[in-house]
Amino acid sequence: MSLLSLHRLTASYGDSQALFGVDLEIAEGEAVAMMGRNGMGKTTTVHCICRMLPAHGTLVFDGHDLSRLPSHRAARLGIGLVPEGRRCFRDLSVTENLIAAARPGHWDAARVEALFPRLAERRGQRAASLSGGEQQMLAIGRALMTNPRLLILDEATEGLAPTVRQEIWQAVAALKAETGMALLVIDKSLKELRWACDRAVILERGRSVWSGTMAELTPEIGERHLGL
Amino acid sequence: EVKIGMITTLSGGGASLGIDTRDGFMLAMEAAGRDDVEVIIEDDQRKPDVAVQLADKMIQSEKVDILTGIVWSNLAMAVVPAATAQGKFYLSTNAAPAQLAGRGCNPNYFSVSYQNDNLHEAAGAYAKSEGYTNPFIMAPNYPAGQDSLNGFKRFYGGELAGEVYTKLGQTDYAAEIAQIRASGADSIFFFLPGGMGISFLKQYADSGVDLPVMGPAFSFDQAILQAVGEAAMGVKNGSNWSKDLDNAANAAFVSGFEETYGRLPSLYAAYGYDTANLLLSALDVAEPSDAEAFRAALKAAEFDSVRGEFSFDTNQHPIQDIYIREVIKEGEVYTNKIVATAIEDRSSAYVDECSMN
Amino acid sequence: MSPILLAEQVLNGLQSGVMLFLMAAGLTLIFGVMGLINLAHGSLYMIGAFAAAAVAGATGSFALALVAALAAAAAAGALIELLVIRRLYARDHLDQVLATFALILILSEGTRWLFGSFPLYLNMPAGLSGTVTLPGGIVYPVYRLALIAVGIAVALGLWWLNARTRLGIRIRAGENDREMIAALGVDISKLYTLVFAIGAALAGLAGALVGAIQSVQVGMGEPVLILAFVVIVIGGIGSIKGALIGALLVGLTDTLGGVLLPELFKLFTDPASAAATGSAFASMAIYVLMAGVLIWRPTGLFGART
Amino acid sequence: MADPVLATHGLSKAFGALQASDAISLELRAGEIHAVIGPNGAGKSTLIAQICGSLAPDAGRVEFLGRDVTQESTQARAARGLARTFQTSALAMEDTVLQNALLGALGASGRPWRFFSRASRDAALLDRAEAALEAVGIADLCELRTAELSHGQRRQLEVAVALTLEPKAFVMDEPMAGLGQEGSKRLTGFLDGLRAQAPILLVEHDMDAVFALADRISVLVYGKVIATGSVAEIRRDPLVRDAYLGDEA
Amino acid sequence: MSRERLLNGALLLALIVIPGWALYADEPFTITLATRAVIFALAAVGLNIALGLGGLVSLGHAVFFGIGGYAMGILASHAQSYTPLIEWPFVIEGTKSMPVIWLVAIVASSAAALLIGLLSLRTSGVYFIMITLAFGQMMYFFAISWPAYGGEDGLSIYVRNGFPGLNTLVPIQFYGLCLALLCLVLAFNARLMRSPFGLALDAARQVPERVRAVGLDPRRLQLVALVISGAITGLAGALFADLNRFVSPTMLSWQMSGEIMVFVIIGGVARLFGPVAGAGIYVLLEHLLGGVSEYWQIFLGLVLLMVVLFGKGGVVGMIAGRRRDG
Ligand SMILES: Nc1ncnc2c1ncn2[C@@H]1O[C@H](COP(=O)(O)OP(=O)(O)OP(=O)(O)O)[C@@H](O)[C@H]1O
Ligand SMILES: Nc1ncnc2c1ncn2[C@@H]1O[C@H](COP(=O)(O)OP(=O)(O)OP(=O)(O)O)[C@@H](O)[C@H]1O
Ligand SMILES: [Mg+2]
Ligand SMILES: [Mg+2]
Repeated sequence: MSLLSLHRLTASYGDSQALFGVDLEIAEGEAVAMMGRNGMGKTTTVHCICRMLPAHGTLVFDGHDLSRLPSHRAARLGIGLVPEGRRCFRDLSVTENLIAAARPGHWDAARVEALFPRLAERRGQRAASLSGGEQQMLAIGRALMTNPRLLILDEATEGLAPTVRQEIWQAVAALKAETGMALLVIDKSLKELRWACDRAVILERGRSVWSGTMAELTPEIGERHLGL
Repeated sequence: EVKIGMITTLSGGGASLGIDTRDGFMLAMEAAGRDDVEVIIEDDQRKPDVAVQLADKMIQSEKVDILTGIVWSNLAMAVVPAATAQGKFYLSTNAAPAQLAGRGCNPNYFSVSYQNDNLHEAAGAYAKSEGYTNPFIMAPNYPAGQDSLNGFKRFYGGELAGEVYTKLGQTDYAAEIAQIRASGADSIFFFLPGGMGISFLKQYADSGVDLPVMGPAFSFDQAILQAVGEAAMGVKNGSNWSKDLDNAANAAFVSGFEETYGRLPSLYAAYGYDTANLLLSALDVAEPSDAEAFRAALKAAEFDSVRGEFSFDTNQHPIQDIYIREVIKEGEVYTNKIVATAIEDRSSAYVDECSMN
Repeated sequence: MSPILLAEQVLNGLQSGVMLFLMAAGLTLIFGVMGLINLAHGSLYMIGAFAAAAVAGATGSFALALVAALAAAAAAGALIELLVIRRLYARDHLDQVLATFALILILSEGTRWLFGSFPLYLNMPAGLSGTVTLPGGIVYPVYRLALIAVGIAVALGLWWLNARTRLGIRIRAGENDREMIAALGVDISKLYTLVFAIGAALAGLAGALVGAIQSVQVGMGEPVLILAFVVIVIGGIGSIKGALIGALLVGLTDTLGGVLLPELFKLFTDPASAAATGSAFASMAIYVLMAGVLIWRPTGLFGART
Repeated sequence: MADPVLATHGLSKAFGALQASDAISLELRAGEIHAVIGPNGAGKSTLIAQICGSLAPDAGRVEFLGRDVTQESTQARAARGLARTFQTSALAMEDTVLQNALLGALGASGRPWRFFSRASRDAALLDRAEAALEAVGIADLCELRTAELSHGQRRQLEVAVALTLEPKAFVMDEPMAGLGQEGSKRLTGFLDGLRAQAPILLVEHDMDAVFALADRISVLVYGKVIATGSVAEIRRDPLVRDAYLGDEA
Repeated sequence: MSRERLLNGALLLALIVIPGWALYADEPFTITLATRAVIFALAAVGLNIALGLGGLVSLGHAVFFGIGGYAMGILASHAQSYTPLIEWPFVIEGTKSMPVIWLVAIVASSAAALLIGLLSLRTSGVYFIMITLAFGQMMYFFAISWPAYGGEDGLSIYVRNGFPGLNTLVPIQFYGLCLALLCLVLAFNARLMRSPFGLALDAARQVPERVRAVGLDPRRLQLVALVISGAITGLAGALFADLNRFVSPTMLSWQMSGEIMVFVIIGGVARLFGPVAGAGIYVLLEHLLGGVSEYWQIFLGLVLLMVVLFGKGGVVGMIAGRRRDG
């Protein structure tokens, strides 16, 4: 049974419709990449899953119908979000950012700091004054503090140095292997997605137009839907 | 048919004064039972511009003949000059600032209550007669406060232990009480209307300083005393009215007010009541449309004042006795009784400046 | 002026500062931490005082009166949050200003409708009345010393809540990004209701405690409101320490300004006009202080720099 | 050799104990793209802030067009022709895309004190704004409110606003961030042509773009420039590989 | 034609028709009420330039309103008593001529706005709200205790000032004068909103760092906006004092600042006719509810609350929908 399943999902910002029918299945422990050009609805889909934007259609997580739950209830079911643009709590220190999200489980501040030693160095610093990359690490750490079963990474490596990016992908892979956490990943680097994910869906103008395993994602498909 | 417009404060922090004014006024009106007199009552919210607007409305669209009811001097200053300039009569139930008694006096303006300085003057006269030689005097820093201290000094005339202006609306008087303690004063005179007086008296009572206290009646009036409680006991205050004044009109007023409204009347109620009766007495003689005759009828003051003897001076402010009252407790209720007459037949300090002599 | 009197006035200034902090404490929480401009804070203060006066009048017990003040203000706060404030977090400050301005009208006139227009009686408990003599010979009311103690306790409690508890951290996180903290599984709405009720209860407590030495009447909350805003802004929004220090500064400036400025002017003019001019400047003093602090430090003494 | 368009001499800035810039001296010459790379938190954005005037250095100088501008305000430097893009988009979200571009054109015109004429009818402003939007490929979005744009589209607008200034030098903080593969490719091509118009100081983590574009690369680590050189030299440098590039080299 | 334009037209028409009807039906007080609304609208249009366009939430606009009022009070009272305003270094006489008074009001309030702006614009957000409040309170307490011009009692002018060719004591003529000024200012405001200056100011409100990065100084833009705003509110103050033939420190109080702000918010922030709608509705409510009950302010509060909770963007926003620029 899949952990998350979306079927014919539609959503609008006020009068303008952004999603016209997105289908997506993620099984327990699976890593799925969501791809598409700029403005095709990837982030919108994520917002629907996290209940930050009302949606129509089927939206089921672990047997619970999400579409009636407020955002915090969806998160408590085990959906962790690393949002686009980081959105760290500016006026809180690094440690406080982590504490704010903490829920019981095997992730705690010490483990996050072990994963990102840079954060340990900046423990007391206000999030707003962190460098871009440091904020990104903090956003990932913060999502882990909720001990999610599904971790959503929306452009989580944006603005990270190549070395750090590699570290993060390794950490993500390790997480998956170790804890059986499922992943929904949005990222622009196809190379890294191939490495980290099992399957992919492609969105185009608010619709899911292709899905399959990473092996099935041929250059032709990439060219047609992603403009590669 | 005569229309009277009453503009007074019925909402917000100062509402209790306006409500008493209105209730006293209406008590007399209803007792008279005249159906040819209509009273229109509006709430000025204690804002001068609203008062002006209401006066305009009453004059322009209700076509009233007479205005009355304003509690506060600054509102009176906003309304009275313009209203009298348009030929309307104004009868003051309370506020009577110096300008309107002196250079700004007007044939169509009558103060039925007093001139603002009177009650302070009474306290000054009392301080002198008691032989105080070193009073500490205090008032908020605004025109009425400055008039108050000047009024006190006018009749006291001696040395002062200290003279302090507080901030308008101040609520904490620890600093002033410390100054009083250190000043070596033998008595205290203060004018702090409304909540300011309540705060001061509560804090003073708890400060360990124990000097005789004097003030104008405003801070020891019926409505306020209950909120001050024990802390006000024994305070001497200057007033031109008291509920124990011994005359028939007053007895009828006090019992009638208590019966109708279920509480004891205040100064403001008494002024309202007298104003209504003065008006009614004049209406018996002349119509407001005949301004000359009506003015003369008002000026004759042929009515039974709750204050006993009552007449108008040339500036159309009262000539009356002013007393000293002491705060006492009657059963569960705090109230006042007259203990002395401070000044007999007092007019006002500004009468000579008025050109209506 | 003798040194002992000066010392006493400094003490008075500090004391009035702590009292100001007590009045501002609830607002610090709501405004400083939740970022909500709540003009109706003064009304909650008034509700506390009226509830206390009513219960003290009925039962004669000051302790019960305090409980009533806390309960009534907290309940009013929770109700206001649920019905009105809740819809305003996402809006800008202006909508909050208008809505809470409307609440002032409703609450003030509602209170007047319930309790009438006359000031109420509320006095301190007999056990706390009277004075003690402090070292140095300063005679000081016991009740005011008790107020200082309560003020300091509230300051410590708030600081602890804000900086040391997860509740405090989450509230501040919500102030930065409500949507995000909810997406991390925190029921921020419930937290905000709770915080608002706590802030309201603190306002009610202050109303009852301060009401015992001031006048309990409709409209008593508005001057307090402005002073409380002054205090918080001088200290820097969101900083409990700042609010306390701001309160002390304001208390000292206000008290010493009122005492010293007339003395100063006595050097130049006669006592009567010196008293008037001095006090005129004194009434502007705290605003001059606030403007000065903000010009020097645009986000207050301890506010977050950007 | 001609004078550099933009140069820093010994720029230093500390945040408490942290030395975010440590005596940085860099040059941007006419016609070149000079990339600055380095690990996260190395001090790249801090360097840009000092170059553009939003942060005052503790020591050192910034020279622009041969003039010492260290003491000048941000807006004065911009008025001299220094254009920047922000790492986190700084756009007027309530306004339309076109209005954002018009703002840039207005800034470049240096005449904001006009109270009666209509901004959107000013042909000179309009031409500039539309040309810039066209250049980055979002001309068709010009009536949308900026808040309605996707993240990537905002990044494109960010570059367009800088273009409207027709500056003497560009300073760009991660312009590729948030762009998809296709978008990056397109922007890369565009920047390639832009260097003829004005040189670019480019901070970027997208190594494909950096390697494709840069004439020279400086590597910043812990606030210090540890290496400057051509693409090939930098790719070979073991220090840089270790500190930053990893397997990307 | 957009709904907002229709609404604006309807409002303008109401401002002409209602007093016209009142004149016909001989209801002079309705004209006075309308004059009050128009003057408040003018003050709020002034504030709206700072607040709506510039994002400068000033809780001190009563300063400008009051300065305008006192400009009229002081000049007219000196003219009334035939005493010169100052005698040294040169003699300045009072005046009862409206155009001169307006000019003085505008100059004085812009000067005050410049000074307050220079000091206050170092801060932003809530701190700006509070520092403007502080300046307001300073002026207020100064006026209360400054005896020369009446202190708290204020200054009474017995007869309204004059305007060449008009009898300002006739309510409809004075109304016409005020309305003409309001229309003039609205026309100016409409141009301003779309002008290059308006564009830059709007951006300075949203992203000052961007404005700096394109070479403009956001603080200077905001300062100019504040000065324009203060000048208009000052003009309204002079008219208001003339309407009441009276000026007092309440014109300088923070409640007055709050009221002007309330006009803007209920009408619709940054909407051209928002302040007009807001002031009109407020004056009307005050007038109608005042007779309902002694506790009428409860109802006023409820109405205001409904407007904020259910009408995003004020009354104009409710009727005309979201703002469209360009
Ligand atoms: N707040 C909003 N209001 C209105 N429209 C929006 C809003 N946010 C996004 N859109 C529109 O919805 C569409 C999908 O946007 P979304 O942010 O989901 O794209 P995306 O696939 O995440 O793109 P990117 O890679 O650029 O982040 C876009 O065309 C955008 O214009
Ligand atoms: N205001 C500040 N106070 C304290 N530390 C700061 C401040 N601003 C930046 N820093 C620190 O200075 C260092 C350099 O930051 P900077 O933003 O310049 O990094 P960067 O090179 O741009 O990194 P990235 O590539 O991640 O954006 C970081 O460690 C950051 O935490
Ligand atoms: Mg996206
Ligand atoms: Mg950076």
